[in-house]
Amino acid sequence: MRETRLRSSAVLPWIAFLAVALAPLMMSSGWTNMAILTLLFVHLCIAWNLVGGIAGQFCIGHSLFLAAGAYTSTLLSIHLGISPWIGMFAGAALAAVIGVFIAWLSFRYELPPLSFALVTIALAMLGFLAISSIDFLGASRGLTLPVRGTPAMYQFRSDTTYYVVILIQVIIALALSMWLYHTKIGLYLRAVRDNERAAHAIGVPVLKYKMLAMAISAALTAFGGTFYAQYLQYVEPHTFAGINIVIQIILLTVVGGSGTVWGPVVGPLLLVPAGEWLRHSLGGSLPGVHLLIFGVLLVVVIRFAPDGLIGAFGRARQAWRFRRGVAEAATQ
Amino acid sequence: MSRLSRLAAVGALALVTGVMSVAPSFAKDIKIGVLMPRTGRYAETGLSVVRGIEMVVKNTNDAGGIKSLGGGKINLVIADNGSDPTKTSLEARRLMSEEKVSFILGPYSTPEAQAFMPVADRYQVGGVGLQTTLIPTTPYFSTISISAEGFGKAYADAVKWLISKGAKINTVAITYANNDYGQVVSKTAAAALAAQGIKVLESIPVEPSVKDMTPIVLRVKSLAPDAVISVVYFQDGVLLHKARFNLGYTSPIWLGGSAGFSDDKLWGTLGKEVAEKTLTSSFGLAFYSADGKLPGLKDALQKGSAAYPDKVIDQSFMFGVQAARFLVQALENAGTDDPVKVNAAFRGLKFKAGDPAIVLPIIPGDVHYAEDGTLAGTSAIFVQWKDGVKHTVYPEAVASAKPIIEGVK
Amino acid sequence: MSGEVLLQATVQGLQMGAIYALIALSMTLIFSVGGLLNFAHGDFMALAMYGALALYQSFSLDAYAAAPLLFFGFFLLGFLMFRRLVQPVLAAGVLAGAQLTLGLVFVQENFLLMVFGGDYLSVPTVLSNKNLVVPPLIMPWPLLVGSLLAVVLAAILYVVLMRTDFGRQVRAITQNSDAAALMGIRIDRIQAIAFGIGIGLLGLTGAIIVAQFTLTPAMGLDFTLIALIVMVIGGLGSFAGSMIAGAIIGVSESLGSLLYGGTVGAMIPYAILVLVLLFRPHGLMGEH
Amino acid sequence: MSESNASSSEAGDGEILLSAVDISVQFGGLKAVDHVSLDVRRGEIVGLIGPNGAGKTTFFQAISGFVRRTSGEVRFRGERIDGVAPEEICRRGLTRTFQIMEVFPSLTVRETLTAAALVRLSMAEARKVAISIAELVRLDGKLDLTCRHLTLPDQKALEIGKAMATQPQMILLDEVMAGLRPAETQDVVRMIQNLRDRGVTFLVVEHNMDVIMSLSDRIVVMGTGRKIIEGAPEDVVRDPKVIEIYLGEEFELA
Repeated sequence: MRETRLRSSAVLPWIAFLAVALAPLMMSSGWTNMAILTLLFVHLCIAWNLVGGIAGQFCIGHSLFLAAGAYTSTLLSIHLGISPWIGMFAGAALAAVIGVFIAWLSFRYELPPLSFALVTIALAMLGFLAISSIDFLGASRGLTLPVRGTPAMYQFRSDTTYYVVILIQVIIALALSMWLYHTKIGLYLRAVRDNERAAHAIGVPVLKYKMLAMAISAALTAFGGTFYAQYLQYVEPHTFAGINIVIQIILLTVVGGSGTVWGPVVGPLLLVPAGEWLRHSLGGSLPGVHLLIFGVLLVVVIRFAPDGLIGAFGRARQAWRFRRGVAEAATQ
Repeated sequence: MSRLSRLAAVGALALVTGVMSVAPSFAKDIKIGVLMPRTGRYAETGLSVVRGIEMVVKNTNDAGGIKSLGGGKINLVIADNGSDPTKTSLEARRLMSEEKVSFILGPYSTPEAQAFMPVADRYQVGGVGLQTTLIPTTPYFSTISISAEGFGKAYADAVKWLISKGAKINTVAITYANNDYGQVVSKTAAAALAAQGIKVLESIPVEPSVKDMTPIVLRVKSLAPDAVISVVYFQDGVLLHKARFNLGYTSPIWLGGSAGFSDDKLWGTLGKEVAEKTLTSSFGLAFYSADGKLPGLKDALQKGSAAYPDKVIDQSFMFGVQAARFLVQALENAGTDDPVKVNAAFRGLKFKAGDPAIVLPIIPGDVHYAEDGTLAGTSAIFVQWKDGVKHTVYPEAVASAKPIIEGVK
Repeated sequence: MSGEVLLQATVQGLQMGAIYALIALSMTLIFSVGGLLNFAHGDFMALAMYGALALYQSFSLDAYAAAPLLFFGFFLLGFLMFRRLVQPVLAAGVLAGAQLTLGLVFVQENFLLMVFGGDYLSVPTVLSNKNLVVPPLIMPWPLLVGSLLAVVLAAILYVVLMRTDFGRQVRAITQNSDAAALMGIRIDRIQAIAFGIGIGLLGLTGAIIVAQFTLTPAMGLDFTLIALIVMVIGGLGSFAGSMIAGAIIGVSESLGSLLYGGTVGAMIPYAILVLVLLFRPHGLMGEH
Repeated sequence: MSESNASSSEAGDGEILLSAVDISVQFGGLKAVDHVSLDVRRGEIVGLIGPNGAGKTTFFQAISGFVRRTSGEVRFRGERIDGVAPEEICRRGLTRTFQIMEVFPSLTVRETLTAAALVRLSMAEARKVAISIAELVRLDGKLDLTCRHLTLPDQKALEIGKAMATQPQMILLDEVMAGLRPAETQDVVRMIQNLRDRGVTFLVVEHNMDVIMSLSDRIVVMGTGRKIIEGAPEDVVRDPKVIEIYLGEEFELA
């Protein structure tokens, strides 16, 4: 009984997710683009959630990893003609190294709470300023990828193919995050998030696991960066190294429910299309009004469901079960 | 108060247009995308551009539409790119694949154009960049503005001209906004100046988000150059002039641009006191000046202030007008709404000097599109301010006033 | 590089530093009573600056005269906002609080964009474009007055926190809120007042420095980052530390720009922050 | 009660498991722990008592690696463990509980116990151990409840269970009885005795004299950072020095 319920509760979200995710394949191509953007954010949110949610370390430096993925694959492709399919692994490796280094720098000593956020924000700003001034990286103007038009070089004629690529990436990331969540790594990371002292006491090597979380999260983010760069066919510091995108990733995850498996999926899945819809319907009328509404929406969700939509949903379901339980008890 | 009522009006308008866009369109109408920033950094500029475009389209439609298409009307599909390259790419895809537009007016800035070009290339729908200072890498993208390289050269040319007017310039210092535009302009200018035998003492990068320009001006001052070139935007330009004023450092010949020296609102923002001390003796690089002698410009100014009596008719507005007038002519020439043909017609545009379609003073003579999609026959202009009004002083062919040069009578 | 130029840049940097320090102090106040890391800090100040602009446009009220008004207005705003918005979210943890303020950044920036547009705007005041010349130094009055007032306000805040009952209660909460509650301090009330004062100070700061800056809706984040940097470098909760850190950042930014160009100047504060966090994680004057 | 005392007197003859020699901890000018030495033999339950501020918890922290000691040496199973990270100490078989509840609020009971067991075991084994430990600490009915929803006694039980799940040879208990009602306290006491019978050694800091007297084989009394006396429970209670230091805080001896 319990086993079957567990299984259905693990499978149902997947079915729902795939239904939503696959729908654009049957729609016009305009939808495909929005779906690609949405899935890209799902991917990035899942990646950030590993460190920011599950491990509870408020990292604002993910723009560095995004940039590592985007720039490494792009530069390798432009200068050495290496396919981004290979370049993305180089980008991920670089990102992982940067991530581990940042984690090691920040977590060697017990710093005051939220210091990690500050270290990462400062490193992100330094990275942005550096990338914006280095000629080899295209400086502020960025780099445009040469049109090669072959799938072997990560370029496709149809947007649907890009869509399939990011969908596969998301499924891999989601499966990875689900698997991690319940294995030793996930359990240890959640223990660290909940209570670092107690985690020490039960033998969790806290520093090592924080570094591990950063490595995985950074590498995943870099894969997203590679996809994004190849999809747009150009890289540029504001998009790929600015902290704006990190703030977006954080807010989308938080609204969905950070620290949960499905939160970083639900947040962008609902809000990215909603944001785009707002922009389409209001963006042309008064500057900023759609973002204002969007911002108010975010604040309202954070205010009334600090644990995100997933948390609110869980509470609602518990309340419903409780009420049903009471009703059943009454009838007996 | 007026903001609120405007909000309500705009909201209502948005609703109405939203409903209208569902209605079936008539066969001969041409769908044209407008891809401009309406939010974000360049929002104000983008809105002004769109006003210019809307005015031309309305005039054209009122006057019987596109004649070669049997009087087909132009339908604008206006999209917001949030001043963001990524959104530009996504919106461009939407306009091309979903809205099936025949051509896109926009995007606005260089990074946006860079995101736009691969999309245009893939869907084979043309676009025209307004303030894009790059050289297009696809046949489906053209520009109206001068390239950053062109601006860099323009500064060097202006220095040469100043020397010919009797200015003593042996050394130059450059400050530039540390972004795509500033980097390219300063590099080209430095190279061109060096080729002219003028010593470039230093090129100083400045973050466009700088909060105080005093240290930069101090650095320039310590270099003691004969002339200074400052590639600045509006905000850093304002800070630059304030710092110059505060430090009393107004002696060298100062060239700069663009918005930070020639934006229509600059005088008012600086205030008379500062502006008189700094702007009157400076040479501001500009794309546009209302004192241009072109007949098309006078016409557009008149119609613009009639259509938008409570708005400033500025450079951005005129860029919108220019892009739209080019497009109208291209559609007439193409006689079809097929995107590939419309784009070819756009690239094939040719105008004689004085054609009423020409409104921008940077296009003084005959003009056509070069192979690379840049407008051949453009040249930057330099303005000087006097009592809050800009006067074109260079090139002399379009000048409306004599230059005032420090140290030259 | 002549000594004169270096001196000028140093003085300029010190003046900017005093302003940074004041912004960081209000951030410290907010952080220390509730543990809220306020990413919308600079945006509140931007809001105040636009408020000064609106008051000038509507009533020709000079920004310096509007300063007290903005202080009270923003105090109320902060007080109510704490009660209705911040406190319930903080109950879910400091992380949720920080995330809330990220959302507020969105709201405020776009509110300003909607109402005032994206143009750069400036607010004329009685002091605009006037300089105090003390050869060889030239000091713009708006910056000079802004920085002096910043020092005075910081001193007043210090006295209030050290010498008044309110201040003692705030410090008690900062050190140990459970113990403070046992001592009968009404924590939520004191927190709301302190939060109100923090935001109110931003209203005041915005008004007294508005003449020095050009306004744009997205200007807030830069000030937030500078305030964070100064707060952390100075050591959380240390007033003297914030003043010193403000001076360090202001001067290093100014000298960095002067000696190595604007990009290096912009990078210096972040580099200092990273170094301090790594080698003196509790700041220059932080207690631990 | 007397029954447990009888069994404990036999238990004290094993090897020395934990040996703290001359431990001092200094915070600024304050000497929180002042040259305290203590040996615990395998299978013993040693009680550590003393009035508030006596330095019990700091001593505790120093042994378990959470506070850096100023001087002295700690050996566990003959190996030095001072300066070793707490997670490594735990790996070697010495773990601790916390005075203020330190649960993982968002983890379930099952997850908490599994996480603790993982220090030595594979995931599959840890899951099994978690269930058996839950039975041991009587949380088997609440395996899938998140810890933040547990009652105080359940949290205390989990605190012990968590320590137990790491399969330690010795547990340092820091005031696990605080805030419990008498009946609940008895439950916890039985739990500890039960564990000792399985070979676990305990060092217990406790305020509740009733509990400590009945539980401990040996009692160490600390006052103002120093060790005052050490001995059998009944001897310690009668010692005038102990009565003296406790009188300061109007403590009633039961």
